[in-house]
Parts: sequence; structure tokens; C-alpha cells
Amino acid sequence: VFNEATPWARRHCQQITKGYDCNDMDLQSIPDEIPNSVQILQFSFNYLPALYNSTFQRLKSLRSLDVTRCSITFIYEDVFTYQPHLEVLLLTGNPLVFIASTAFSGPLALKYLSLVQSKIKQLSDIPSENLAYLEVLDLRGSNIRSLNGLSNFRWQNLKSLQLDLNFIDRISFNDLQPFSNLAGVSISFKGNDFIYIEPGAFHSLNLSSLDFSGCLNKMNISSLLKGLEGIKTNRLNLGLYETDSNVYIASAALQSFCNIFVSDLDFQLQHFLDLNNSTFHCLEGLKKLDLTRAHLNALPLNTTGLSTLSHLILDENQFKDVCQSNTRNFPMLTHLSISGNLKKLTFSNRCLDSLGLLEELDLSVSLVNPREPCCNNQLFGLGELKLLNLSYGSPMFWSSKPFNVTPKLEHLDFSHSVYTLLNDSSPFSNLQSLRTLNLSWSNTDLTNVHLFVGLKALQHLNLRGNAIQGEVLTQTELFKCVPLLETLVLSACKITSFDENLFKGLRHLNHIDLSENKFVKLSTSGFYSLDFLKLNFARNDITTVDVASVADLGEEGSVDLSYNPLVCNCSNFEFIHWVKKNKVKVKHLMETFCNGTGTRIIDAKLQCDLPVGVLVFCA
Amino acid sequence: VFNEATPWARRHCQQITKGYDCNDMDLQSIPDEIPNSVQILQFSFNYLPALYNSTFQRLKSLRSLDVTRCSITFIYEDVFTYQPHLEVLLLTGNPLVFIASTAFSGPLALKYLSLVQSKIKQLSDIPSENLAYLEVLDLRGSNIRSLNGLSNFRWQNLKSLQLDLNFIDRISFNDLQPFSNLAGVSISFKGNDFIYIEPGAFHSLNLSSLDFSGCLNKMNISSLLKGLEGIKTNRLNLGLYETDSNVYIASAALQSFCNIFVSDLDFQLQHFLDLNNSTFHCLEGLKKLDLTRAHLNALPLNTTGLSTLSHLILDENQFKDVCQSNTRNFPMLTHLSISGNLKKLTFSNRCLDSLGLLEELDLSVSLVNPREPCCNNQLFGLGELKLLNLSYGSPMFWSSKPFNVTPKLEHLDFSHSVYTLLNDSSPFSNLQSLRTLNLSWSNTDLTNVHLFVGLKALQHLNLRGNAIQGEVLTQTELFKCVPLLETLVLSACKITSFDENLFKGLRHLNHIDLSENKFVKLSTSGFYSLDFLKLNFARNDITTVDVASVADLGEEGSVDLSYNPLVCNCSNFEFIHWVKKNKVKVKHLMETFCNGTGTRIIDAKLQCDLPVGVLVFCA
Amino acid sequence: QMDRAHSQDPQWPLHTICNSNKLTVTYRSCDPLQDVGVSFLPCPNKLTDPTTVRIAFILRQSITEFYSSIKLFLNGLHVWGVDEPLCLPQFPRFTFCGSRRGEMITFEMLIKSKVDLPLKGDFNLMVHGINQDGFQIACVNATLSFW
Amino acid sequence: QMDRAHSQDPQWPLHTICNSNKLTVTYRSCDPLQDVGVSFLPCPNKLTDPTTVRIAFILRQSITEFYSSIKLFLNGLHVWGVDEPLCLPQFPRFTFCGSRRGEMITFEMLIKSKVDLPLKGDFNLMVHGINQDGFQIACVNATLSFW
Ligand SMILES: [Cu+2]
Repeated sequence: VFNEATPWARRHCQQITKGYDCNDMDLQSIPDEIPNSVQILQFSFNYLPALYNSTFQRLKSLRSLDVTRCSITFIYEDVFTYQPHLEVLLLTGNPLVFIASTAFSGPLALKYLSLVQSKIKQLSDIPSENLAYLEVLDLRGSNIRSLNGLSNFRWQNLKSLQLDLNFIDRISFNDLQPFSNLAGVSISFKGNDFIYIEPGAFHSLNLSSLDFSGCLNKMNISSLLKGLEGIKTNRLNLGLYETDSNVYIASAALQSFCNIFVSDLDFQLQHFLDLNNSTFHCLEGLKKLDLTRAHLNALPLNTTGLSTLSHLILDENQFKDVCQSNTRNFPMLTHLSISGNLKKLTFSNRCLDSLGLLEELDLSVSLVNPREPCCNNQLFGLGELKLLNLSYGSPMFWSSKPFNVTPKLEHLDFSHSVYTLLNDSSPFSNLQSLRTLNLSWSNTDLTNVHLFVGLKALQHLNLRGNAIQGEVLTQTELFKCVPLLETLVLSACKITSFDENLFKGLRHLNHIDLSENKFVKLSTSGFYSLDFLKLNFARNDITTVDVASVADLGEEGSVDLSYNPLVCNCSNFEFIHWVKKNKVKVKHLMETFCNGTGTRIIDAKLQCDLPVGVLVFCA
Repeated sequence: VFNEATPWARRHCQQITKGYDCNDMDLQSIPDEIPNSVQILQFSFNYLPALYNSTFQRLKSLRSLDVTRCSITFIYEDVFTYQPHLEVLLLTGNPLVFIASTAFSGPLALKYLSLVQSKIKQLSDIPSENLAYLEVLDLRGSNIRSLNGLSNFRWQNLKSLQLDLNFIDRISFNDLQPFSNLAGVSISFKGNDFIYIEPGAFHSLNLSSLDFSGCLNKMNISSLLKGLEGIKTNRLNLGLYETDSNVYIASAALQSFCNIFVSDLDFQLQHFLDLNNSTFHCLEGLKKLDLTRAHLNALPLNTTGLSTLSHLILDENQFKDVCQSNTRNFPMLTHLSISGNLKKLTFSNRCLDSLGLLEELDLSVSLVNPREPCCNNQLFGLGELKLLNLSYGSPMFWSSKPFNVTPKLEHLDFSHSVYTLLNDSSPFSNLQSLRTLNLSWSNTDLTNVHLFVGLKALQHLNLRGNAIQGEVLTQTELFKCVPLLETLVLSACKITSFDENLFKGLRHLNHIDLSENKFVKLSTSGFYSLDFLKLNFARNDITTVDVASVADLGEEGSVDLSYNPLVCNCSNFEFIHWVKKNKVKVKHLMETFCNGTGTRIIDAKLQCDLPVGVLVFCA
Repeated sequence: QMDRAHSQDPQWPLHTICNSNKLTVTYRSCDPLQDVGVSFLPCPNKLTDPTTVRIAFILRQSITEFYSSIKLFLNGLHVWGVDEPLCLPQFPRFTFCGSRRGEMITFEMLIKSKVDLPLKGDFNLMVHGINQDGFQIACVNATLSFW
Repeated sequence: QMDRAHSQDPQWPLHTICNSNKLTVTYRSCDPLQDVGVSFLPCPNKLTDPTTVRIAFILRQSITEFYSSIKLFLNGLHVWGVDEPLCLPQFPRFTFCGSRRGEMITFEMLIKSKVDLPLKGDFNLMVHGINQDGFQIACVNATLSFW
């Protein structure tokens, strides 16, 4: 499915808000069609081997310029001398050999400069004199070998310096002195293979974020952490990537954290060599700990040091039971995630009962298995829970009021988890705050007309993939209890038709998805209003469309009929004529074909006798 | 002065031997004018963002293809499938992202592959399967971080692997096993900043040349040499470059050389920490030692270990006296160079007297100063000397037969060295084998007609920059004693004219350079023959040329009249007409202008009445 | 104009990357903006042979999130498939996660079918990557013909 | 054709790299094949101020040997000059020595005149590099105007 905004070839630049999109046109200069007043110019994937001060001369109002991958080799002096308002300059992916020392003179306050994958060899090759107001300098994927030259820049407005995937192999205390009086800066060294970081190199720096992920291929983590002693940073990323070699963190190495002030710490893909109760004891004060795929099968029974933790992410590990997270150690937790567990995850009773503050619990994609009837014993104590994700779980039994202990739930995701329910019960009747309910592919029985009783606040309901008995949806009571519903997904439910009164009461409905069913007719008379309704009937069996069924679609309404076997003969003449006049109301027009041919209905050529005897052409 | 072969712009490819030169034309495909049978195609500095198997399809006889700097990003499969004879492929300076695994299939025996500055990240990115006959693989200036992948290649025909200026930082014994059964290979690691080389990593390798120059920015030389122990290599480069940080070699580190077999060793730009008699004692067997700018002010008095040395290069050091080279320690020396000495170099008596085998002595650009009359005492013992370079020396006195002790001299360079001679003596009369004599800018007095007596074998004589008294060269005897002379340079000698008989006897003369003098007339009647004579009269004061003076120039003859104030009116009509018909006989035609205008005489447009009354156009 | 451009439907060249007497592999980029480089290292002889697929392309949009989908069809029947999130906001599995427009990406993946089917006929492999906005980052349509 | 191309004599753009009330520096590439990048770091105020000249260009021919020549003229008079061999067969001073056609070179040189002349008027700086075959590798014609 091609993105409709990117056709195969283009002859002209396209107007966008405050500017023009001239990307990908093999242009060798600024086309005349671009007005002098343009503020935003997207000019990537063109060909400008050298930039001179004449190149952009007439575009005196430029605020943002993207010349990504334009084969720029030389940037001569004063290229932007006529662009006082230029704030964003993207030079990504150009094989730069030379940047003149006044290349960036002109703009009063250039804020964002990208030199990603532009072969910059050293920081001193970037003329810094006119970059005093820089907020973001992005140097990812260059050939920088050291931090020499950092001090040439004035960094007073710096927010983000990205040095990912360079060849920097050492950092000294002196290297970092240019940042000593700043606060709130994010620095990323991701993917540099460090060899030596001077102990205390980051001492007394106050950063917003520091990224050392993927930096441990040639240095052990204890040397890195000694270098970080004395730092204060909101976020610290010490994770790895799948292409990195394994790292085994000894608990002793983490003692450096007693001299590191950090709130949010990421250890993704690491191994802990000797995980024990005191491994994290220097992390007192930490708010968020990310241990995604940290090769864990349990957390220690009496962990010290994490008593103030509010977010704990344990995704992609190998727990046998939710209880092995031993969450009694984290009484302040508001967010807990054990998603994508690599083993079937038993959910035993009451093992989260100390998490009275928990607001979000994500146990998705873990074949979560409550074993006993769900879920009041398992969720016991989670009275503040607002979000519960049990999707892609194991088949389970539901008690008659499975969420009785979590009355404040706002979002419940049970997608791809098969549950068994007492006949005709109303499992959600206590969830008066629930706004989102996802029951897709859950074997939900829609003949139970009491199913949604109590969901007074429900706005979004997803029932995709729950086959309808008898293929006709006749339970007119079904949606009566959810008067605020805005989005309803009933795709892939094997529906052939529905009762006219089924949706009539849904006055707020603005999205109805009935795609991938077996409709042969587009029927719209059953909806409260077509003024703002987006109807999705894609991938059904509709051949002809009565134009009356779409004629009332409002300005914000639309219909999607892609991949239906529409016939392009005179029986459909009126509809096709309507489509040609209402292109914006037809979604996925490019995938809406005449059945049996490769022709799009928008391109169909018809010659028909209308009933009134007038011969009409439509082309 | 622009090179005549490279005009400012070009519309067509140029035919060269067995091929075409299409360099630098912004071409986006192979032009139709290139015949299918082309064997050599120079196609650099064009634009081919992707190579497909259709790109070169019809050129089935290609042997050599240069697609340097063609913005190639993707090389898809089977690009050379129709080129079985392709041997040389230059892909220098292309921003390669992808090379298909069968990119190089087709050629039966690709021998030379350049991927210089092409962003190759790892050796395994180069598909090796079809490179079994590779002799040269040039990977300089890429982004290679390790030697992983070397073993994928079949190296049996390898002669040279160039890995200069990459990011390789360690070498293990296992890395190098692919080379263990080869001999005669040259490998260069120049400019990689190594951190670790496994001791004995190169053990039992047998190389032709190994280059570790500029590799010591992050590792000390003793670690490097431990890695080299057990190697046998003809040449070993351990030098530095001016941009490298200083390295101080302790004599102890050089003890590894007791386990290294090397013939030719380069230490340029190094510092020796504790140079003493035994510093080089492990180098026994060395033939050539290059100590260019090794920060030396003397060699040790009784050096051991260099008794078989034949070549010693001591250029750019800080000796006070030639004697400080203490050459008694190198009795086998055939070549000695102390050029570019950073201090005025005294040349005391007899300090080279043990060098009975010396053939070449270069003391140029060292302000060499014999102090006593030169040169028999200084050169005492050098009976086999064939080449002596004393150019750019200090002013000196010559004894009456200054080269009496070196009767086998073949080349003597005294350029830019001022000497004082007994009146009318014949200083070279014993040099019956001398073939080249350079006395340019030496204040040579050409009124001494006996000066060249004895130079029976002289072929090349340079007298540039020796002003002629009276500005007229009248000493017809001067060149009578050099009958075999082929090249004579008398440029910048302030000559206005010369006697008709001066050069008549020089039957072998094929180059005469009289440029930068004060001739007002091109006179050629004084030469034995114009059949093969190349006359250089550039930068004189010639305004009109009698066409008769050039009419007899033979096929191999030529004349250079560039930068003369030639007039382009009818007085020069016949000459200009001759030039237009004889372009190949006029050298530097592009710099041969009409006086006072920017017009080249080749572009001059004349309309003249010839003496016989016929109106002739010349355009 | 856009529609006209669409209806011309130009195609990128068909690439042949394996060509033995056991197996032929061809592919074509199904992305409108760019051709894509694909290698099999080595060329497998059976569907169950492990092989590294290398895919190289230049980003036209950022990949803060990046989802790949591989589907294998035998004579039109869907016989194998895997949907893999490669870059998630909370779990960037590879260093290229977070890359932006104009950056080049080389991605390698070891593939190995567990299904050992009688290997005759034409297998169709659809590889498809989208980003956080559903923008198509790369699209490859490959045919594996076993003889 | 060749002659015609010559007689058109197109020029590369004039570059202004220093522009203070003490000194203006402009330059133009005098090489027929390419423009060249030149920086003064920092812009000197007097002839005797040390400054690093950075020159960046792409090689059109190899530089097994590379000879530079710098000449300074004041109102047409030759006041200072230096000829420097940068790459000699026996003495490659820089790592770029031995580079070949198509490679990019960045060369930095500290310059500092020993002559302290009364600094008014237009100085002309000619920088010129040739290789072992006398092929012109780079050519820059600069003007330094002191006020
Ligand atoms: Cu479209």
C-alpha cells in the first residue's frame, strides 16, 4: 500500500504550510516557482555539490531548510548571509569536505543544525563562531575521534548534543568543562566504542539526559561508572543493542551509583552477574528503572535502594510468575510493565498487593496465565489502577465481576486473550470510568446483550475478529449502555448485515470500522448522522453502491470502499460519478479498483444512458 | 600555467590509447560515442548513483574501469557480468551503502580493486567470492574498525593490501592467519590508531613490506614491536608524520628487533630517547636505514649492529659536521644522504674515508661548508663515488682539481652553491665519466673557456642563472670539449645574443633552453641541426619571428615562444600562419600571446597584403 | 497529475540475487521512492537453511519506531510469516533506531524456516517495513524458485 | 573546440573569507578543474599575525610527490615567498602523501610573515601545488587588502 502523499514521480514542488516540499526531484538549483517569501523549504535528495552565497540568495525569509542528501561537498562562505531568520538547517548525509569559517554567518539565531552522516572528522571542522544560539547539534554517524574542539563553541543555549555512532574513544575531565555551567542539556555518546574515561570526568555536571548505550564493546562498565561519579542527570542510558557483545555487570561495579544522582536509568539488554538484594542499594532515589530484556528470571526478594521507584519496566525477561518481580520492594510504584515475557507468565494471587499506588499494569504479550478465575485475587490491592493490559495472554476464566477490585480502570486491553465468562453476565458493570476497551480477537460472544452494561463512559470499543453467530448482527440492545461511544471497530467479524436500529442510539459515533466482513451492500441508514462519520467498508463484497447511501456524508465524513469488487458499468454510474466529484471523501482511493481489472474506479471511463434518456459521459 | 590537457570544459570524451577519457563531464550514463570495443574507460567525476547490470552491458571488452567519485551509493548484482576481461576497477570516493554479493561476478580475474574513501565499514561488506585473483585491494580512508572478515577472501595472488587511515585498533595472531602461507605481500596499516597488537601476532609471516607509519598515537612502540616479533619483511616503515604527536623510542624497545628480520627500515620523524652505541645492536643484517628528521645531532661513535648497512639516510637532522655521522661504523655503505640539514653543515676532512664502497653522496640543501679548500681532503677515500650532490651549499674555495680523489664521478650537482676557482683552471679535467653537471646559480664565470676541459662524456649541462658578462656569449671555444652534449640549459643568464659558432660543434644537442634571457630575435642558424632540436626561447623580448628560422624544424623539433611580446600584425603574418599549421611544434601554445592583449596568437585574426600583392586572410 | 503518475506504475529493476540449479531468488523494490539492496549470505538451497538477509536502504522518514513484516507464500498460500518490531519507543533493539530522514541503514537478519516443505515451486517473500506513522520505509517483493 | 573552451575563460566564483575594518581577504581558484575551499583561522589583522590556512580539495591526480609554492606580492612587488615540498618520495611529511585521484585532501598550514611592513594596500597571495608530473593539483589566487 503506497503512501498517497508520495507518488512515483513528481514534476513540481508541492506547497506545504509556510513552505514548499521539493524533496527528491534531482533539482540542481532552487526552482523559480518557489516564491522569495518561502519560510520552510524541504529540498532533500536533490543535487547541489557546492553551496555558494548565491545558492539561496533570494529566499530571504527562510526559517527552515532541509538539504539532506544533496551531494554537498563544499560549503563556501556566507551561504546564509541573506537568511537572518534561519533557525533549522539539515545537512544530513552530505559528503562534506569543506565548510568555510563563515559558512553559517547571517542567521541571527540558528537553533538546530544536523550534520548527521556528513563525514565530519573533528569538531573543529565546524565553524562555531555563528552558532552561539544553537540548541541542537546533531553529529550522529560522523567520523569524530575525540572531543577536541568542544570548547570552541558557545553552548549557552544548548539543549541536545548528539554524538552517536562516532569513533570517540576517550573522555577527560577537561573535555567536558565547556558544559560545566549549563543545566538541562542532553548528551548522547551512543554507539561510541570507548576505551578510557577519566575517573570523575563528568563530576559536577548537571545534565538532563546522558546516553552511553552501546558503548561497552571495549570498556567495562565499572570504568564507565567511575567516569560518571559526581554527575547529576535526570536520565542515564546504559543499555545495549542486539548487535553489541554481551556485558556482565558485577554488583560491585554499581557501587559508583552512590556518587551518581540519577532519576531514570536504562539497562536494556544487560546481564547482571550476581544479582542480589544489595545490587541496587546505591540507587536510592531512582524514579524509573528500565530492565527490558536484562536476562532476568526474578528480582531479589529484599532489594534495597529502590524504595522510591515509580516506574519499573521488566519487559522481555524470563519470569515464571508475576510474583517473581517481588514488588513489595517498590511501594511507590505507579507503572509496572512485564510485557513480552519470554516464558508463559503465571499470574498468582495477591503478589502485587503492596502496590496501592499502581496506575498502569502492562502484562501484554506474555501469555499471562492467572490459572485461577481472574482477576480479583490477582489484582488485589490495585485500587488506583487506571490501565490494565492483558492482551496476548493465555485462555482464562473470568469471575462474574472480574475487575471488582480495580474500579478506577480507564483503559482495559484484552486483545488476543481468550476468556470464558458466565453466561449473560456483565463483567464490566463496575467500570464506570472505563473509556477504552479492546476485546479484539478475544472470542467475545456478542449475543450476550448485557456484555457492556455499566460502561457509561466508554468512548472506544474494539471488537475486531470476534465472529458473529449467524453472520447478522441483530442484538439491538447491545450498544444501548454505551451512549458516549465514538469509535467502534467491528472488522473481521464475518458480518453480512446488521439491524437498522443497532447503532442508532450512538450519537457521538464518528468512526465505524466494518472492514473485512461480508457485506454486499453499503448501508448507512442505520447511523444517527453521517455529518462527521468515517465509515470503513474496505475488503467486503460490495459490487454496486446506491449513491443515496453516501450522498449525505458531511464535510468530515468519509467512506472507505477499497478492495471491494466494485463493478464499473452503468449500474454503478451514479456512484462513480459521485466519487469523481468527492475524492476527499473517499479514503484509499488509489486502492479502490474495478473488480477484475487493474483500473481504479477514479480512472473508469463510462458511457451510459441515464433513465431519463440522456446520454452522459463520465471521464 | 594551466595544464594543456585539461581545458575548462569538455563536450566529448577523448580518445586515449585503447580507450576513452570521459572524466569530469557530469555524465549520467555511458555515452553512445564510446564504442563497444573499448578496453580502458576513464569515467571518473560523473554521476551514477546506482550501478545495475545494464549500466556497462555493451562494453564487453573492458579491462580497466575508473568510476572514481561518481556518487555511487548502490552496486547491485552482476554489474560486470558481461566484462570477463575486467582487471582494474576503481571505485574511489563513492559513498557506498550496499554492494550486492555478486556485484563482482563476471570478470575472470579482477586484479586491482580500489575502494578508497568509499565508507566501507567492515571487510565482510566486500563480496569476496569473485575476487580470487585479486592482486591489489586498496581500502585506504574507509571506516573499517577491525580485521574481521579477512579470512573470507582467497588471497593467493595478493601483492598489496592497503588499509591506511582506517579505524582498526587491534590485531591478533588469528586475524593474520589468512596471510600465513603467502610471501611477497605488502600490507599497510599506515595511520590507524592501534591500541593493542597481540605479542607475536605477525610471527612467521613473510612479507615484502609492512607499513606501520603514523600508528603510534595511542600505543607505544615497544608493544608494536612485540607484536612484530617473528616476522620476516623486506621493508618496515615505523615512521611518523608531521601531524602525529611526538614519540620517544627507548633503546630497550628496539631489542625486539633481535626477533625481527628486516632489510629496509624507516624511522622518519621519530625521537630516540637514549641513543647509544648499542641502540641498534639487534638490527644486524639491515641494508637500509632511513632516519629522516629523526631529531639527531650525531650518530653514536661506535654503533654496533649496522655493519652491513648499504643505505643510510640522515636528511633533515641537525648535524654540525658530516663527521658526526661517524660512518666508520658502516663500512658497507654505498649510499649516504645528509640532505636538508637544519644547521649549516661543516664538511671536515677525511671523515668519510672508510667508505671505500660509497657510490652516492647527497649533502644538498644543507649549506654544506668545507671551510678548507674543497674537495679532495673532504672526499678522501671515496674512490668509487659516482654521484655527488653539493647543491644549496655555502660559498667555498675550490682547489685546482677539486674532484681528483673521485675520478669515477658520473653526476655532479653544484646548483645554488657559490664556488671560487683559480683563474682559467679546468676543475673537471679528470672527470672523464661525468655525464651530468649542474652548475646553475653557482656564479660560474663563462669567460673561462677552459672550464669544461676533460668532460668528454658530458651529456647534460645546466648553467641556468649564471649571468654572462657583456650579455653576449662569444666564447666559441667554451663547448668544444663537450662533444656529446645533449641538453644545455642557459636560461636566466641575461644573454642578448650569441656567436653563430658557439653551438655548431654540438652534434648531439636535442634540448637548448635559452628562456628568461633578453633575446629580441629568434636565431636558429647557429645550431648543427633543427631536425630533433627542442628550442626554448620562452620569456624573452622577441616581437617578430622570421619564419625561415623555424621552417626547418623537424618532426621531433619544437620551439617555445611563450610569454614573449609577439606582435600580431602583418609583420608577423607568415610566422603566425606557420604556427597555425604547426601547432604540435609550438610548445605552450596556450601561453603564447599577442603582446598587450589577452589574445593567443593561435586565435589572432589578420588580414594582410602579402608582398606579391595577394590579399590573404588568416583566421 | 498525481493520478497520472500513479497509473504509469513504473517499476524498479528486477534483481537476481541467487541463481543455482537448486534455487533462484529474485526481488524487486515495491517502494515508490527507492530501489533497495538485498543480499542473501549465503544463498540457501533449502527453505530451512539458515541465511543472513542483508537489507540496505536510505531513510526517507524517521524511524523512532520501526516494524518489519515478513510473509512467505507458496503458490499464493501463506505458509510462514513473522512480524517483528525492530524499534519500539521503550525498546530500541538496534543502534539505528531513532535514525532520521536521509540516514542510511544496513540491517541484517538471520532467517531460517522451521517448516520443511517439499521444495518445488515458487515461494513469494514479502518484506515490508513501516515507521511510527505507518509510512512505508522499505518494501521488497522476492520470489524464491526451488527446482 | 578545445581552444574555444579556453578562450571563454570562465572563472570560479570570488570568495570573501575575511572582511573586517582592518583586512579583507578574497580568493579565487585558478585551477581549471575545480573550485577549492580555503579558510583563515583566525582572520589575521596584520601580516605578522599567525594564522592557520586550511585548504580542502579533491585530487584529480595522484600526489606521490607534492610541491607547494606560496608567493606574496605587495602592489605587484614580490615581498615574501616559500616553496615547500610537502610530499617527497623519500620523505612523505603528511599522511595524505601517496593519495590518488578522487581522494579528498584537507591541508592545514600555519603561516606567519616575519616581515612587518607598513600594512596598507593590496597584498596578493598566490598558492599553487603541483605533483610529481608537474600537474597542477590546486591553485589559489588570494588578495589581502589592509586598510
Ligand atoms: Cu496516491
